[in-house]
Amino acid sequence: MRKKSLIYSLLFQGGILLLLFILQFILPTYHHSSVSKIMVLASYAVAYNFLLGYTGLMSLGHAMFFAAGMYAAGLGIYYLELSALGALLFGAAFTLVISLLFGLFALRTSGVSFLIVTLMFGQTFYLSILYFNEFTFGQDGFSLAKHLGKLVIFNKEYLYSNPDVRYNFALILLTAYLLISTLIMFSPVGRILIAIRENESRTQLLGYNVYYYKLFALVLSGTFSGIAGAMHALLFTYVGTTFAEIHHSISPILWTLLGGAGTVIGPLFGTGIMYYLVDIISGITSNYQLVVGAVLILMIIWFPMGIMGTLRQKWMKWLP
Amino acid sequence: MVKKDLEKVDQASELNLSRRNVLGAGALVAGAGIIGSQMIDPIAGIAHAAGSDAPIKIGFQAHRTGIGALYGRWYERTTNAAVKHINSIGGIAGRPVEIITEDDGTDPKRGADVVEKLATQHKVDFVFGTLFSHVVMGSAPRAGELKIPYFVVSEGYHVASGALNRYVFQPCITDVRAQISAVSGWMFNNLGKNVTIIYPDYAFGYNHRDYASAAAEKHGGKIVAKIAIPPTESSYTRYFVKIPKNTDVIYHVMVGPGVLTFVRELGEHFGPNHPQLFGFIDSLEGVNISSPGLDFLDGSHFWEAMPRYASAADSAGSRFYRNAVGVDNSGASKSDSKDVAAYSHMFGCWETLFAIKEAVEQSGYKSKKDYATLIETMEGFTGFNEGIAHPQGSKAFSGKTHQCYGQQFVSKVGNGKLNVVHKTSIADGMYEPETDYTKQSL
Amino acid sequence: MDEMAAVELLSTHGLTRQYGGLIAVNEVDFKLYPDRIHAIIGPNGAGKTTLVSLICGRTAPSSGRISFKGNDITGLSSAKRVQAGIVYTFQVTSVFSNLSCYENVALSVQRNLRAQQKGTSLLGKWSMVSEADIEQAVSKYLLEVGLEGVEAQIAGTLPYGHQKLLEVAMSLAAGPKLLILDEPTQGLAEAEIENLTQLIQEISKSVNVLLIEHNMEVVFNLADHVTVMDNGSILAEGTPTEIENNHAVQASYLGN
Amino acid sequence: MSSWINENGPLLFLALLDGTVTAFVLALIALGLSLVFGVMRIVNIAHGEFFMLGAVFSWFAFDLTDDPLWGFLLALVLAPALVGGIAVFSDRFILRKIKYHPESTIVATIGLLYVIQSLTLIVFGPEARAVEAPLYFRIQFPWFGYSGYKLIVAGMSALGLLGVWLLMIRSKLGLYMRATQQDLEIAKTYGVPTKKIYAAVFALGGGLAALAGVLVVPIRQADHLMGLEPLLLSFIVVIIGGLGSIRGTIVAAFIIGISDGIISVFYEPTLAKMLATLFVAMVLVLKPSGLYGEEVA
Repeated sequence: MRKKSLIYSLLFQGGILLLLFILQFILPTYHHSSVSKIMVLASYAVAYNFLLGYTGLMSLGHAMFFAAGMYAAGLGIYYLELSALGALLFGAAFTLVISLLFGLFALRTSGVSFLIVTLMFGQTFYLSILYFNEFTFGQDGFSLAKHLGKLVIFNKEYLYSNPDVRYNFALILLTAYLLISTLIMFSPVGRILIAIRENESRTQLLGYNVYYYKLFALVLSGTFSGIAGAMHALLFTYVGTTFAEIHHSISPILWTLLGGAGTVIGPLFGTGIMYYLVDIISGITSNYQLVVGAVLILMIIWFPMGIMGTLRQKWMKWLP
Repeated sequence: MVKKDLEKVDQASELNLSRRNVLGAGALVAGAGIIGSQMIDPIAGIAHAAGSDAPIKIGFQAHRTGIGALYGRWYERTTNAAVKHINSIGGIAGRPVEIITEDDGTDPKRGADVVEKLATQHKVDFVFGTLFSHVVMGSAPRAGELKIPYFVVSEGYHVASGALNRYVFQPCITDVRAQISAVSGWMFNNLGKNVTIIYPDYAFGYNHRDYASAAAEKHGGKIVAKIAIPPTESSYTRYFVKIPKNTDVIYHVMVGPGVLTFVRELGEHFGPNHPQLFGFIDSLEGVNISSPGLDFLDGSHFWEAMPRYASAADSAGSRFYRNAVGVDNSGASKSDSKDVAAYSHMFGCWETLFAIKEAVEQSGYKSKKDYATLIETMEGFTGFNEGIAHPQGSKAFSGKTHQCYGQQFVSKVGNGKLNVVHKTSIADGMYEPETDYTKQSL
Repeated sequence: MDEMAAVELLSTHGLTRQYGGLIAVNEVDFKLYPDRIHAIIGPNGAGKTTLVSLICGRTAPSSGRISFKGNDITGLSSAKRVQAGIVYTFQVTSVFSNLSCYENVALSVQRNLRAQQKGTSLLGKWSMVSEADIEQAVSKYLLEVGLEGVEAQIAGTLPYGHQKLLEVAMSLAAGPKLLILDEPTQGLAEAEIENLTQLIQEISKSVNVLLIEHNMEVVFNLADHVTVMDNGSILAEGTPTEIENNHAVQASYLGN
Repeated sequence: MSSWINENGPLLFLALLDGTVTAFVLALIALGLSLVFGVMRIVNIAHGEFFMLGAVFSWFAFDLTDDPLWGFLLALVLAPALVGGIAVFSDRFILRKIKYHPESTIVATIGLLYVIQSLTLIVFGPEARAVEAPLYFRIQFPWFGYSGYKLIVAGMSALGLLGVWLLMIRSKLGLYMRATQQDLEIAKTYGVPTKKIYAAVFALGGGLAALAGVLVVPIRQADHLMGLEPLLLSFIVVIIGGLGSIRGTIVAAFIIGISDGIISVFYEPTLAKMLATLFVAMVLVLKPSGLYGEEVA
């Protein structure tokens, strides 16, 4: 039964990823680059969903992880002259440490307290970037364009900001994230995480040490968010505090819920729809925030399960 | 012959300037072109019309929302006024100008997207108009990658510092480093030697801290205290106790909504016998000098890039500009006296559009493939002359730093007005270029 | 005493739990011997449920010690105690009502299977259990409690009686040494009680059962040994017959 | 030592004075948040926007009457009422619909925050607008001067707090609120109209924030982004005080208000804010119940 749904969902995701792959040859320039950005942000949302959707922990401080990865990679390139890959790994390692430390403390709380603790840690991180501005370039942030090396494929040089490089790197990241979360969800661990979401104390009384599984989920989610951030720094060559602000912690909540929390592919849809919604609205009215807010409210009232969540309930029972 | 038709266009476009009519005007010009060059082959004629006489599209990256919204609104008004005038005098190189505006929410990440959108979706010829420095920092790399000329109106030092790339220009608003160097000399020599500087705790503030200190050495002054205030702060009283007793002048550059509070609390703190005050008008852009609680500013001095209050000294160009952007003699909107302009910054939009016009016309720019020549042409500029195109005054321009240097004003607050007491020379602000963009490849 | 301790499966020593002023369990020395069904009875608020909560680690004792198979487990987390073999089934069923019955049992199965694997598998702690084994075990336990074929059903949609059985299946799947059944028959119909009683009989052949029960009929049918609690302490102990004839018990509890 | 006093005495005195004023206002705002959490068990992210609305309304009142005193009095009555109305509305049509589920509520109130903020931007505009103080005088101390109105603000906030306290212990509403806070189910069975109580509490919470906004606006000015900072601060206060505990909230407001005053006088303000936030996070981690409150987890 599980095997069947695993195959179905891999096929389903494979189809969507294939579609994304093909799209790059037909999309006009602007949408080509928008979709690359969406895929990076969606990876962030997938990572976030891992915590919110599958473990049932809502964090208001995830921008901290995204920014941690982004700054580690960016500053690594700027000061230590790391290679792109090196920066990526450095970003990953740094966020791993951060999220581990963070988890050890934050997971002592749960529910609303957890939410506020994450918010506070996030703010602290944001403020510390401002405070150490001599080192981090403060609010202005900095551009990597001049410091980032070139990517060599078949001894041909490309910029990381080259549209095709960007698109396909983003696609690879997204694919990896979707694959990993799907596999985890179908593994015994995934089963336990879902159990924690459904009923924590009962899971404990089945003999599972819930704390460690929550820590695992948080560290994975945090580190993946960090890698997404590092990737963002590489492909879009700008590092700034805007990615550490609370708004950037709220965005993935919005994307995940809209797409469907607890569905592997949902966050991708959520991110895409929100991105284009904002893009189109801001062309029409100067108040896209109004729309974002309205969407949030209406969604939580009428659509608490999000798009894929509803689909799963109705038709695609096998959806992870 | 052509010229005559162009005049017709002027009248046509002066009457009404909705986008459609601009295009109409464009077609008219096209027609003019065909007649003028006695084209016989109609196909070629059409091709010709579509080619060189289609409107020049300029993408405007506006802060309609977010912390920049106040400035953004006036930048937008100024831009529209400038375009209206440019089109009324025959557009750029005979082509009408079309502005395409996108809101960036004063957010760097959105900023990069907006540049992308303008360049690749709206297919604009140039992008211009960004103010807030972190948005510039976020957007400029994208412009460089897309290889589209990007004209900012930000007064930040990041252009001249070499932090950006060859596609980024700041042709018509003096950068903050030059502003400070120019006016702080006057401050040290006329208001006092011992200066306490109060600045916001981020990049913009650090420029003031650093270059004011540098100027202090040059003019035998002394910075007796540097007080940084976090941008989120909403009450300032507790910082004032840190101001040393021996302070002659308080140099303040607070920005954002807290400014009025700042000034009022400064007044409450010191009362009648306070040190001299020297501020940057950034604090009070869009704020009425006679707002409740500001009476304390009476007799204090401000830097202005362009005098907010009209005076007899104003040049013809300056008067024309003031009228064109719909600002009355006290610096407020003609239609709403409560709506005060960001007068020391918005001129940058007006002048930048004219700088683009000059660059396009001199380089013979036709389409995106001419970017290189356009950029080299602008890098060849050495300055702009005072006039309708440059109402703020004449400017020197450095092709190396992509940055212009203009005159600055020091104004004194008196009977609820700002009155100019000193006008710096362009040379006062100049400094050795620290970068050379012309060495970068295109 | 000492040679007693050797054969005790579970014993508590001066076990006490206070809630503010109220003493729910007071200095209880409770002993449970293997290979028999042990029942705890007593009026509401006698401290039965608190006592078992203390035993399975859901609540921490104010004082006193608990030992299981001769080892002190007072400090162990509830999870660790489950791993040690003390498994508790809830009074009010608390299955994962949004998950399928399969998932419910599988959750319990997989831990147990992995625990067994740990020794053998090279990966040790990180070894994975094959889904095939899990599926096999799940259907085994569902069959055992008489719920075959409900795998795909969402647990919450089962009738109450079946949820109780599912609960039992989950507990069995956890590989208990001592199975604590808290009011298993509560809210069940006569027929269901019958059925459940037999099930418990079956289970008790391989697993030690500690039963908390109101329904005297059930208790006297099943239990080999009965402990009567009142106001947080043990009032009497003995075989069902002894208890029936115990005056103190009659006075305080059995009434009439 | 005495030299230290001579040097830093004035600083300390000012820090205390300023901190006290901040504390009173903060207590008023945070109390709203605390009541809402205590009774309804939800966190209202849009709380800061209620504060902002109070300030904005009082600018309109000032603009309408064109007289500081009348404008102030008008705002004092109208702003809390209007904001209360908005609160009731959002309780009825948003919060009740999502059954006050904690996480959902947070998302919904984030949405509310965005909506209120951008509507304000449309109607009120982006600039910060000053409002004249109803009565204004300056107190001269040996070392420096201080705004008399700030002291009035402190006083009026104190009255507000007293009012809420009386409401809680004297009025029937207060009784109902406490009952609901104790145990919703029991309250229901004793015939407490909990739906009405919820609406009332949400309105009261918003009203208090708005009141604070009205009082503060002559000190600082009204702008559509002014909501975030008080929100974070009152979070801090409510947490330190213990979620849901009124006494704790007020005590914490003073601890935070005054310590913030002192820290940012003697240390770098950004650093101070940074450490303060971290400190709060750790308090919640190590003592989830805060000073007085009960566990939230």
